[in-house]
Amino acid sequence: MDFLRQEALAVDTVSPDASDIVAFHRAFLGSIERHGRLFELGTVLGYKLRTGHLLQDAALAPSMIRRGKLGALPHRTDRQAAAGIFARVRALKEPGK
Amino acid sequence: MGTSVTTPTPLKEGSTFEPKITAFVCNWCTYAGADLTGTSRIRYQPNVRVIRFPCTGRIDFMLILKAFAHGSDGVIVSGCHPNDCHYTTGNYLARRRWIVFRDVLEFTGIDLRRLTFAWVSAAEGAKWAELVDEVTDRVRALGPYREYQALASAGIE
Amino acid sequence: MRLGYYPGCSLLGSSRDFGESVEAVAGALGVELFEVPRWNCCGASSAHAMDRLLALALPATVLATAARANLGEVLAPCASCYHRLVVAQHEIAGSPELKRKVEQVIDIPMGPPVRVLNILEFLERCADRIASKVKQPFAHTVACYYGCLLVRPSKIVAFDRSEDPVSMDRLVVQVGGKTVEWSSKTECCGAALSIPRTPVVGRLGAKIVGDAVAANAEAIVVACPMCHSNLDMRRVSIEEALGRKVSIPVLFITQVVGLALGLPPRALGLERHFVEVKLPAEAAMRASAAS
Amino acid sequence: MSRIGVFVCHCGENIAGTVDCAVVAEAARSLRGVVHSVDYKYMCSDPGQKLLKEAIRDKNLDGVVVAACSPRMHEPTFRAAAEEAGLNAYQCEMANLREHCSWVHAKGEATTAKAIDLVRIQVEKVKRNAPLRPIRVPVARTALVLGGGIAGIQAALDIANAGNQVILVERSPSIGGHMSQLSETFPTLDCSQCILTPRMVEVARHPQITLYTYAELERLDGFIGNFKATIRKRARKVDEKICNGCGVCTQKCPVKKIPDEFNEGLSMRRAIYVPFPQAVPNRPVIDTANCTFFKSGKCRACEKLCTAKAIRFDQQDEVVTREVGAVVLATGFRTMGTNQFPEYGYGRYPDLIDGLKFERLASASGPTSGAIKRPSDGKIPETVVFIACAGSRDEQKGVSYCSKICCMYTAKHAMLYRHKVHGGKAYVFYMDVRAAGKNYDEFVRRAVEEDGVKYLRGRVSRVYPDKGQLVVKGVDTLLGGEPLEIRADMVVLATAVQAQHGSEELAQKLHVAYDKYRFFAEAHPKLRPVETNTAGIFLAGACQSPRDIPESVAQASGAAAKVCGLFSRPELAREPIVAVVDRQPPPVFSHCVGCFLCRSACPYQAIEEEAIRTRNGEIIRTVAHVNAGLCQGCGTCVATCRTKAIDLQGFTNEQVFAEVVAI
Repeated sequence: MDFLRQEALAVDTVSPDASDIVAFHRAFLGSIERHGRLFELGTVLGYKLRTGHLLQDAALAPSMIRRGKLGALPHRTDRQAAAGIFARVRALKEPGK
Repeated sequence: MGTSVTTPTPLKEGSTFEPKITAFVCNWCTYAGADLTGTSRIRYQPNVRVIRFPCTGRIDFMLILKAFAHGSDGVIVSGCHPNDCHYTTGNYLARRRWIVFRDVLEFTGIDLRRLTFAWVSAAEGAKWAELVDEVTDRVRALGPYREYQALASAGIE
Repeated sequence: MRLGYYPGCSLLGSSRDFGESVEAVAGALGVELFEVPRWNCCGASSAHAMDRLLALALPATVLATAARANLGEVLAPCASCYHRLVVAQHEIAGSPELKRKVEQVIDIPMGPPVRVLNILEFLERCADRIASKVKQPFAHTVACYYGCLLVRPSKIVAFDRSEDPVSMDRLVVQVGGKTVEWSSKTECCGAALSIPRTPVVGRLGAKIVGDAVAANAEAIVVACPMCHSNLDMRRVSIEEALGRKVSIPVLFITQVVGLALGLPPRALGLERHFVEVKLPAEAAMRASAAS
Repeated sequence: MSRIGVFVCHCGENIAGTVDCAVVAEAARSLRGVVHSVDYKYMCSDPGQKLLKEAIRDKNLDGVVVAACSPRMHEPTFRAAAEEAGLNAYQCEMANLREHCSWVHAKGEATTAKAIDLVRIQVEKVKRNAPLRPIRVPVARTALVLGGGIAGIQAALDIANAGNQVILVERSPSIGGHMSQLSETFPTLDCSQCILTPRMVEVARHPQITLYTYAELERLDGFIGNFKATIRKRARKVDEKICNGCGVCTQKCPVKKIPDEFNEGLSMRRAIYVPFPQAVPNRPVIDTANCTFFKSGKCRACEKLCTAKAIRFDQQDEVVTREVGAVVLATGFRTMGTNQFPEYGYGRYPDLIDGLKFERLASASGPTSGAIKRPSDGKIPETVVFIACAGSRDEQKGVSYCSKICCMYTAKHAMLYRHKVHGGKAYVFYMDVRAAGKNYDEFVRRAVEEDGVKYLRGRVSRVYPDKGQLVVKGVDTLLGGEPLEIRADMVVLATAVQAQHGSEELAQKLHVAYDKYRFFAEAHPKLRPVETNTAGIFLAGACQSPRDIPESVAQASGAAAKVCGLFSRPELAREPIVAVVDRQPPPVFSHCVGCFLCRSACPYQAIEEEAIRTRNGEIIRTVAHVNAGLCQGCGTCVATCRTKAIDLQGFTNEQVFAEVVAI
């Protein structure tokens, strides 16, 4: 399953039906690459911008904030380390670039 | 017994060392298991020479020393699994003898890494191949067993 | 007892309640938790779905950092983190070639293997301490919900019975509770599809919540932040799928243990839940059990 | 000086493909004592054997080495050929160039070098071989058949009808086995009991069959033709000879709530019971674990009511020993329990049953008189899901092999259900349909095409109860791979066929090899399928691997033919591979010092004391003596002997040391 999913991405044959799922994963990984840890608010915003589902879960955010479950700022950790991993994985995959 | 023909461990100048392994096996389990390895065409290294006995209980430990003295770099003793002996208890006696003999061998300075005791049943063709390969690789890494051969030819045997 | 600790991103964010209850319970049990220094995200399902190497490298960094910090054992309360760490360790241990590649990517040596504990293993290990410290037995009947990631794949995680796990049930019983027999113990909650496929998560959650209610459970007990948010935060979608309101609360196992240890609900993050945690009084339960 | 001949076989390309046979023959020629050495394409062929015989005569050979396949394959062939040419059979040895060399190594110098070594080892051995004569032993013309299912019944009848005596031992109170539990049989749908019971009665009536039911083999000593079987007849607590089988006791016993084994727990039986109405022998047995009298010392209702006065509360187990010449193992199989499947509820759901329970439900003699009613509430199920391969072909959770009978009986079950419940829906989840056999595939097609059974190719991930039904979650991999859920009233698992309980212990008692799933191992998978590695012990039926009825019957007849062949000879030649204690002329007499360590090593009590006396009868020394009738030739005594006074013929110290030195 994983292999098929990853191959589909590699040869760019992902079903358009799954585009928002891929968009979510991209937003998620983008957040880790930038911050080292998941920045939930940022991920959701990224996802909305990628898919255009701007109003999805709009009602949820305030109640999450009220319960202290949605931080406004990313956590601080070693950002370079994560970014380095992403860069090296990319380099291994596309040795020419 | 000195009249027999023996080939020394082949170790020509510049060639890599190939160990000589002697395997003492019982007729009912391991010999049949090794036959199955053949029937199943499972490849293993050609360094092993098999000597067939009715039962591991028959295997006199003097034979093992004799094998080392006459150029074997490693020895395998293998028979039926506990409880599966064709002769009910032969392998138990072999095991008991082995436990005692092992200490004696260690005391006399025999390198125990060169001696392997294993259970291989008639249905374990693949296991036989694994065993031979494992022992061959190990003994190859240890190099020729010159120490004991030298002692033996000096008449200590 | 001294233990490495990898909280993971969720426990600092959307599942703060889990993080708070883990730390509160550990404190009450006298267990010192040492955070893995400068830990990063494990990559979760997203890395797993997109890129194999990345999905191994991210948790491998955590393992390597823990090994370097001399943490022989690390508690990963989040089921997803636990799963990613254990799988990464298993795969890397099985292939020297993969190990070399991962080390090249993460730029630090893997170091000696680190034993990763999930929250249930951790609590099982503290069973004696818990038993001696129970102040208010948790006298409620609950449905233990394990989800997908804690017990599968059984060969790799080698923890509990993959199809019918019992470790959480044992813990609940130990602190004075009762558990129901039900059929959704290891069904999937939808996990990472919470955002891109909310209705799917609603349908899956509806089955789980519906089953728990049908089995007469007073609460659902979970050990995974994703399971919790999908059953708690997504309750609106679940109710849409079910076509009716359901008020059954969803508790973390650490909250259950914490309550039994007499910790205040606030310290366990209970007020952060979307579905209000209202459990019937003990007396009521006894009466119903007797009838 | 020895005159040895060496014969190197090419075995077509089997040996010659990787070993340079000409080089081997050439190298052998230069060995001391070898006077003749040739290579030939097929040594086992007629011309090959002729080559061997002529050389023995022409060159006056006193020993031969045939370098060919395993001695386990062709040693008898070449020994016989040598004998025909006037050489003692035991002056022929084989070097195993095929199984131990050409088949397992790559072509090359090292392989040929190994082949030469193997030949040299055997040359050194055969130089020291002594001529031996086979030991002649009488054959006890009685066969012991273990297991009274269809395979054991068939074997017993065939052997007895050929004029031999048979002892049939069955562990349960009646013969009949699994076949007696079946409703109807594939592919003909004839009633199982209707075809089985005449055979059962024939066994009971046969003058040459002694039937021991409720009995087990305790031990087996001896060897082919001369086994001694010790059988424990468990106490029925009923005198079989006096009891007339009226059955009053089984109706009046006050203990009523014991799950009935024959009906797979679908009904209850009493503490004194006959397993089923057609049981053979039709005599009750008291289940002492549940009987009130045995638990509390009170009751004795059966004793009071028995008109024949046949109840014997004080009856004890009886142990009998019998001389038998051959053994047929027909101990059958069991099926994996539904409690082995966590994903299907660990056997907790009463309406999730295994195939045998379904057989009892469908059987006219069963607890529902053949009506398909589900166990929980007796309701007639409107939807039944059958799950094939439950545990079979699943190394992860069950066994790796195919259980072979399930495809057919699942089709039969679905068909019977559709015949009995007209509006009912039957679904079968399967991996593959394996219906190889005469009229088998046609049978499955009939289930699909005529009886409307829905076959879904896919696995079931979970079964769980919901509102009085069972929800089956599976997938149909042929129609788009969509997950699907079926709400069923009953689910039937075709659970894996496994080796009978106690198979391992029995195999160890008999020294029969068994595989990792505890099925008994045949001597050769293709050419000796009914023999075991132990001479005189044969296999029939599902104790060897999963089998259906026709195959079990065929194999039983095959085993019976082997036994009859063995019994057709008045005596049997035994290998003279036995130990002997050395004897010397006076004043040495023997190197044996009489320590008798060998006696403690011997598994067969074959070591006896022998007194060496002067002419006037005074004992000079007591030394060991080997009883050749008891000795099996393991040689453990030889390795134990401190003075090397005891030696094993065929594997003497001189021979084996020469072999080692030759390496």
